[in-house]
Amino acid sequence: MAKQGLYYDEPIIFEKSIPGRKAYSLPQNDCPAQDLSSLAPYRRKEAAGLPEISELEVVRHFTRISTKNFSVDAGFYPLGSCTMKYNPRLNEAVAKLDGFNGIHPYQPISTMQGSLELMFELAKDLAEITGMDEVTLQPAAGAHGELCGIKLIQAFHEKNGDTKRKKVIIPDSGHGTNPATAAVAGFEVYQIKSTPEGFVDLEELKNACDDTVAAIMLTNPNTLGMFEKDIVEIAKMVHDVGGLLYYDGANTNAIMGYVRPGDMGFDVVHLNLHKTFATPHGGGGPGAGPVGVKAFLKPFLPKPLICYNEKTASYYLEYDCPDSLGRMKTFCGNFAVLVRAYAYIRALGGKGLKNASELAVLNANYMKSCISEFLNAPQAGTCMHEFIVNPANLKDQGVHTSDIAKRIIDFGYHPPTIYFPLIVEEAMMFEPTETESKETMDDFIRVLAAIVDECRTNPEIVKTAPHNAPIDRIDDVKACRELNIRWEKTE
Amino acid sequence: MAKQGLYYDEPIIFEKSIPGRKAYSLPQNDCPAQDLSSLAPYRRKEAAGLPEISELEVVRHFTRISTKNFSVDAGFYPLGSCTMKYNPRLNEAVAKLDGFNGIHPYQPISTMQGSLELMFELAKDLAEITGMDEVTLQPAAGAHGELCGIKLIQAFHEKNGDTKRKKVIIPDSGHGTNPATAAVAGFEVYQIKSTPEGFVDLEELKNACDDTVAAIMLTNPNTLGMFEKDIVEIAKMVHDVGGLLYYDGANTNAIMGYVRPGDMGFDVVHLNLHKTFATPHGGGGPGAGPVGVKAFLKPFLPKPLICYNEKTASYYLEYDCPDSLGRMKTFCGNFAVLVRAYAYIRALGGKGLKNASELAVLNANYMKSCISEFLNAPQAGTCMHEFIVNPANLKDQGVHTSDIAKRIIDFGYHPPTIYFPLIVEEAMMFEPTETESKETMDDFIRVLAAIVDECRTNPEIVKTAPHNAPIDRIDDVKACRELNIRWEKTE
Amino acid sequence: MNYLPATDQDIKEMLEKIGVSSTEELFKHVPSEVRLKRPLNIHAGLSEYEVLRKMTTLSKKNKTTSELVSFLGAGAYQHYQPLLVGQLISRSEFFTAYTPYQAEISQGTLQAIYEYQTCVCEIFGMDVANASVYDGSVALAEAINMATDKKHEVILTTALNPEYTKVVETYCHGYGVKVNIAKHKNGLSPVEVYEPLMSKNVGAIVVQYPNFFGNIDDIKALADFAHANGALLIVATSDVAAMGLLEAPGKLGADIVAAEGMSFVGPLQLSGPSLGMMATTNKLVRKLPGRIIGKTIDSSGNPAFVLTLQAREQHIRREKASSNICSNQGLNALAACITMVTLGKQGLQVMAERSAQKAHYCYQQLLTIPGIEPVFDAPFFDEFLIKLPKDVSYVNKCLLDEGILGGCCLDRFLGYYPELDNVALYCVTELRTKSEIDNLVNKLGVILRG
Amino acid sequence: MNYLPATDQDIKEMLEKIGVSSTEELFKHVPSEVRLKRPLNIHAGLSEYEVLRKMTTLSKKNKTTSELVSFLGAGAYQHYQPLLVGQLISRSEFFTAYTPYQAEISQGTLQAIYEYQTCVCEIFGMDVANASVYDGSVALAEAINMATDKKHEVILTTALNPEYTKVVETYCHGYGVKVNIAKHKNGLSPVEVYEPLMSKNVGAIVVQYPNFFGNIDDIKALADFAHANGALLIVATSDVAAMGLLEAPGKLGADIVAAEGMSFVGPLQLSGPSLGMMATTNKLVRKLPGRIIGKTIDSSGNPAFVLTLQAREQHIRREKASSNICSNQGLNALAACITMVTLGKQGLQVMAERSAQKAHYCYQQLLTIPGIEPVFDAPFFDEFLIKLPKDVSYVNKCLLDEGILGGCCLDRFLGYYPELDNVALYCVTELRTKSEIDNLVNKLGVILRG
Ligand SMILES: Cc1ncc(COP(=O)(O)O)c(C=O)c1O
Ligand SMILES: Cc1ncc(COP(=O)(O)O)c(C=O)c1O
Repeated sequence: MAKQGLYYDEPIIFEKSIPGRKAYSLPQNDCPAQDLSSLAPYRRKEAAGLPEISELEVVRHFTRISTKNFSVDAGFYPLGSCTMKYNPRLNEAVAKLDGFNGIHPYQPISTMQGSLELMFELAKDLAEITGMDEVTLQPAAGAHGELCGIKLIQAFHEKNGDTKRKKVIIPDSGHGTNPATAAVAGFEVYQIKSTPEGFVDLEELKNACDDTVAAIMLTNPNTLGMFEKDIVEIAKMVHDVGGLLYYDGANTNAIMGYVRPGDMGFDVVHLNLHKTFATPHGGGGPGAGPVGVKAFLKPFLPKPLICYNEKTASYYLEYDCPDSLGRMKTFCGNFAVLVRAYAYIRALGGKGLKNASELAVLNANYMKSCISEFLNAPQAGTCMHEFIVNPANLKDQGVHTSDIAKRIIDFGYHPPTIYFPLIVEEAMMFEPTETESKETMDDFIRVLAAIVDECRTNPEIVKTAPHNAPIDRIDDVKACRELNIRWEKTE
Repeated sequence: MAKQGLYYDEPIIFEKSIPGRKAYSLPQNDCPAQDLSSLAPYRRKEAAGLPEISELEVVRHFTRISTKNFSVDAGFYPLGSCTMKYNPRLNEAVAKLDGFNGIHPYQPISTMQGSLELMFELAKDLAEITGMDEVTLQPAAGAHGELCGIKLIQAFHEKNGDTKRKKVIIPDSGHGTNPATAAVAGFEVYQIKSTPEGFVDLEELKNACDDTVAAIMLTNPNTLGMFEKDIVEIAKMVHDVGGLLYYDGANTNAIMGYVRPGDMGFDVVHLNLHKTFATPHGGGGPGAGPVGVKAFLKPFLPKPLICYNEKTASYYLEYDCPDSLGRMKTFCGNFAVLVRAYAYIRALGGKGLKNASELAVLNANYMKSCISEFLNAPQAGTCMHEFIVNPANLKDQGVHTSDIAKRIIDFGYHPPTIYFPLIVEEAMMFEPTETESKETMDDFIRVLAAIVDECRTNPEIVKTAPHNAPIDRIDDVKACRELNIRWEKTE
Repeated sequence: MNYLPATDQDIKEMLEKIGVSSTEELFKHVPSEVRLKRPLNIHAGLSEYEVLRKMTTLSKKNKTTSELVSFLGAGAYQHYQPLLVGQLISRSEFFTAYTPYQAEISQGTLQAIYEYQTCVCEIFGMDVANASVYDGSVALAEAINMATDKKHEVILTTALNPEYTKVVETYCHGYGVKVNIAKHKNGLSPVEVYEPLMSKNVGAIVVQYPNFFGNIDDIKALADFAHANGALLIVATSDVAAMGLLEAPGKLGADIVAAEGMSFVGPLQLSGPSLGMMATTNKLVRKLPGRIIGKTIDSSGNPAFVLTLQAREQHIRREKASSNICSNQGLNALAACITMVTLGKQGLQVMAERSAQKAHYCYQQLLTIPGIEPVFDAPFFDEFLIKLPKDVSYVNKCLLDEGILGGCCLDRFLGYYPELDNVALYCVTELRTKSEIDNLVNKLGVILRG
Repeated sequence: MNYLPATDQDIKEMLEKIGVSSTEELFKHVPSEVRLKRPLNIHAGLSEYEVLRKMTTLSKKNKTTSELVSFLGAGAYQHYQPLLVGQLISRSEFFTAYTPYQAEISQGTLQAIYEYQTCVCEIFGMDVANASVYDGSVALAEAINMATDKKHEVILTTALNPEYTKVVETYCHGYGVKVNIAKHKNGLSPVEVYEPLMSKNVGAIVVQYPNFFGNIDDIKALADFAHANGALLIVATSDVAAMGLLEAPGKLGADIVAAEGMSFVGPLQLSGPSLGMMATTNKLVRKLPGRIIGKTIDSSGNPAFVLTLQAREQHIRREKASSNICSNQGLNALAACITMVTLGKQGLQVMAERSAQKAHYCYQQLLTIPGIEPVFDAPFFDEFLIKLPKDVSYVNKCLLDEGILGGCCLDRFLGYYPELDNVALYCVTELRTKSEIDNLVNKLGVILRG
């Protein structure tokens, strides 16, 4: 399926700079010349060393380097926990609509009613999907949503004078952003060990539960792709000691229309619109991490709130929120991401969203059934939208998960997420998503089986992979040791 | 510079079809069901065998196969006679402006004033650039423009009752579309031999000139990239016997702002907007081949004319043209191409257009100077925007122009036009265009010199090239012999 | 802005290498008496932002179907266009490449056009197709040329799109082919209208399917008639979407299909985006004009695509070529290919079915308006004629004030249809909604009463 | 529409393989008491065309700078954005990829972001930069976090964008850092305003450059002051275009730069497209949060790029990470990189110079209007304050009727600037024309007279 062809060794663009070249084109200054002597003391002595390139060369450079990227549009990208589903072209088109572009955040509210209505409606839909009462769209990504959510909980406890609540419980299966977020928000992280099956250990949880608990942060389905079947009990235990439940919504693609975090007992939830709601990942953002809360937390939401005035039948931004946690960022969120998510929800409708989750889970279980025939699947039984395997059965060959991952590349596929969650040794986490076809999965499974065969018959080829990629295996140790994180002229 | 990387063997899309898959999405029928029994006898027995594919797979398929194309954005494309200059992104943006899209050709004139104004202004600018009095934008490409132009000349002679004029003179250096056009228009083609230097042989021309001459079709600079210095005399000779002069404007990129066909004595000219005016070539069109004429030919232009009414200060389409040659196609031309050309002219302005030609000619002469050091340049001296070399100096090695062309591919460049014009043996025609930088040309020259070296040291590698492309050398003989021009299920 | 990379230093070095002292010297062969001695009279160049502003302003002088609800067809149709099409053809690998002369680095375009050819064959039920010509009318002219190398007459009818007729006449003048135009009969072109003009000089008869009035002829009967008289049947189609419902012309005996593929290319732009589709039988393949992509192998035996049968074309055959066409409508063919693939087997049917349903609903509703009369009673697809009690142009003007583009006024063809006075040609595709149709009916009722 | 490829047959086969009889069975672990037993209360799905229509209608309820002439800045600026940027970032190789975890198939993103980091370093004169954070305000919060691992106070001034101040306060609450806010003095933040709040607990002082009022502070003096007190100087910039004219903060002693890169990303969209730029010195590189791209080699020794210094990050360090950030603003960073490269050395200067020129022209013209008064007399870049004799909101409403977006009314910050009553913050970039400025002056004159 994948084979060799023509690529370019494209130099760093600074190396292509030729003094006097230009790609820019700016309107002339048609105003009478002004005396800018007041600026003289502040003027730059030396112009910024940006490269000087012709327009064609700019286009060529980025076009060429782009071809060295793997992407969803190029092929199957079963990167677990990232929900690399198809990014509908409809969404790209609506994000570029004239009427959504060229809007200053401070222009009069009357001139941005369309964008406000969109955000208002989107928040409403997300509240319905998550079973929450209110949603803020401000956070720019999942981790940002987590911080917003944890700070909401913090503001709530503080408002109640409940200042001893310094502890946030996080299972050891949790994503790195969970403990990092709790720490950034000023909490102590209380990590609890998972059961051998990867679930929350109720015993451990019980030990952790006391009146210093501010919250527990959970992903459900968890990062092993399994549904925390004890969730009702967990919620009760935490609530009983006065703690709140935070839902890391990275895995929402498994449950839409089936079960809602709000109904499971969560008080706060963030969503990753760039996962569940099909907005493109952009090579690492921008995403959006809207946060939903139960009604009692509404007063603490970040400013401004997007509100609707029934009387004037118009939308407005509410800044007067005395108990608000403050602000997570300037303005109201990554609007371009919100537009896409809105379009996605409109296209699918309630039923379509449920279908999406249904087939995401079906695809994952299908792949798990097939792959566990030749790789070790530590979690037995039904998974949700993703699952974990590892090469425990290949230990004798000295082949690691990273080797298999790199070898997958040679066949034109993206590797799974590897070495996460940390609690599974040599984890490979596959998330096919619902937009991939059975043939694609079948071919991928065939490839993976063949690689597993290779591990036995020709492990060298696996350990030295990739052989078919734009570059050979990367030396990341050197990258850290001999730090070179910017181009310099002298180089 | 070029090297190997990952490609996909992408099957023909019909082979990926799975019954029941769908990528389409159409509004429901919200009208009461109608009785369509009147249509029953005409209904299709079997649905058209289009493939059934998911939306993601459609996107992936075309994304993947696209990567097997070479393009201007990927690299230097010195394809002579085709003016593969940079296609400015500005032009793409304006072509997609909302206001230019969603306009039915028959909607009221009052609702298409913007598009009409654009066409009117564009025609005016093209008239100025070519030194003609009137321009029609109807023809869809160069050859279509030629046909339009030759039919204008035909209409003129017929109007004059000059029915004996059956002969169109064309130098043997002319592009294939010239004789083909004359023939399609019902003329006899009278081919004249060029001088050894590739110019019009005045002696030959004289012999051809008589009262049966309808026209002469010329390219100037000619297809060898040389300026016909005797053009004034040529014009006089043809005009003296009552013939008209047709200018094949494919090479206009050499002369903008320097010399105009109208001033050289031409009566009719076509332009290739997809060459000189930077509109993209689209993998083979759509282009545009506007035709300019001297005032006396205006009555014969194809319908409709785009006119301006001073009184109402509005544009309109004039259909009432009794002497018109008729129509070259439906409606008014390839509008999307016209918009781009208009933007290009606005961006460059008169001076910029002249600069473009100046540097196109400079680049060509520079490359010619360099390349003629190691390949044979049959035309000595200064060229215009393109030039010809051949491997006459490599005859002993048994290497052909096509071999060198294929070997160029291995280094990430597009080969020149080869085996055209027919009058130069083993011709390689290079047209760098003005938008390429000196470094690019220098690297290309270095590569070409290295290939010429290879022809002596390792001719096999040249004769079996390409080695670095998505496919190896094509078998075009088999393609003709075992004709397979569509996919079939049984295959 | 001018997109020129050359710096002063570059220019200096290049001039040195060439051995001239200025670029001016490079133009020395241009006789001074014809040199342009003044600057071009063209406005000074603008920056990118200024051009964009200027052209945005210009574009806003238009009114588009994003604000107007259109019932116009008559050769240009507003069907659903998948948004992925515009985005995929904007990949510079496609749009900044040229004709795939070098097959080894053009497999993207080549494979896509091979797939396009297959789609065209499939929708028309024909054996083979070419890579496109300029538009539907030129496709028809080229088709007639294919059919008249031995014989020198062709028969059309007035039920053929008048613009196509004009183009055919223009081309046939050069071909030396006599164009006979039969009168339609009640909006159809049955055998009997061709019969009086039939002779052994006739190389082909042409029928539009559905015809210009939206009506559907008996193609099989025409094919039999043509063949019985030693002529070919050329079927012209101006809305390819109809092939989702109507029997494929190839199945009914058509020898050549000439179609306008615009419906599958992109939004209408006053003129274009046109696409001439041509398909024919295996027997006639070597007469087919224009580019054709073939499947073959490379030197390693892998499947690959290439331009084929080039011996028919002008760059080799010159004045003996089957046509003078060189560049075609490549990117539009690609767009149509992607549209057809996106629609797929089901989608094309659904599109056609819903168009027909909605058009018939609209027709029935319009006929309820007092004063509006049917014109023909032939079966139609998604276009139909109605006769109005008032001047169509006047009515359309009133409709425009309501944001509606009324049906095409046949008067625009300047006396070509004297029998069809005050007649409008309405088109209703799958994109029209019930409320848009009801609103039309409503407004039209008011206008006609007023 | 739902983008689902699975056919009934596929589903059947998959269920069989899994060994369950229905997809419902796959959800058996979900306790039934929490299952959603009704359909989601979300409108039924629409077709692509319908969503496009609906959202087009929605978008038309906005008024954009394509019809309005904007003099708004205050943290979001309308500068020239090369059209190639939007087209290049629309290449699906870029936008449908994720964080470049697998370097071997992510060299496109990796190289681009390495180039982005270099551009950021160059414009600010700093040693190193990261791959972006969410926006300028978060960049500032993160910068303060970098500067306060040993000390627990920071000093801002009221000349810092009030939204940034709010975000900083929100973050610092969690960091356990005390935020001291000094009052600006005549629109500037000289050393003397920080001095009273300085102590050995202060990890950093923050200055905006140019500041929220458009004025330019003496960065060098502040750096010296900070360093003399064992603190770092953090420079915040909300309009990166200013770096085409102003001395690079790195050259003046800044330790960390936190900037909003929105000006270089794309058209303003009510909120976004934001881009938090962070740059610092070599000394502080290991404290820098977020992704960082490094250059290295592959196993064949060829140059290659990779995510580096990952040991700082949350997925490895968890609660000890330098920040919780994971996804950043990747595609926006790419866009900014392309913009910076397109502007190049000259273009950035030209942009800044023309902005300053036009802003000063506008300022002078506005001051000719009776009743309008200057507020500060500090040197400014392309934003400035004016005091109006009427309520700014009222005036702006009148201007809106004329198609003009007047300067930002400082009242919107709810009492944050009690001293600046009836004051508007005007911004004039290189995109404004003389006639637009003259028109503003003209209309404002009329409004104020009226
Ligand atoms: C389980 C989980 N939580 C949180 C995040 C953080 O999301 P983001 O990258 O949008 O900040 C991720 C992202 O990969 C995740 O997988
Ligand atoms: C000299 C010359 N004339 C005419 C043409 C025909 O132009 P088009 O392909 O636009 O029909 C070409 C195209 O290559 C050409 O090079």
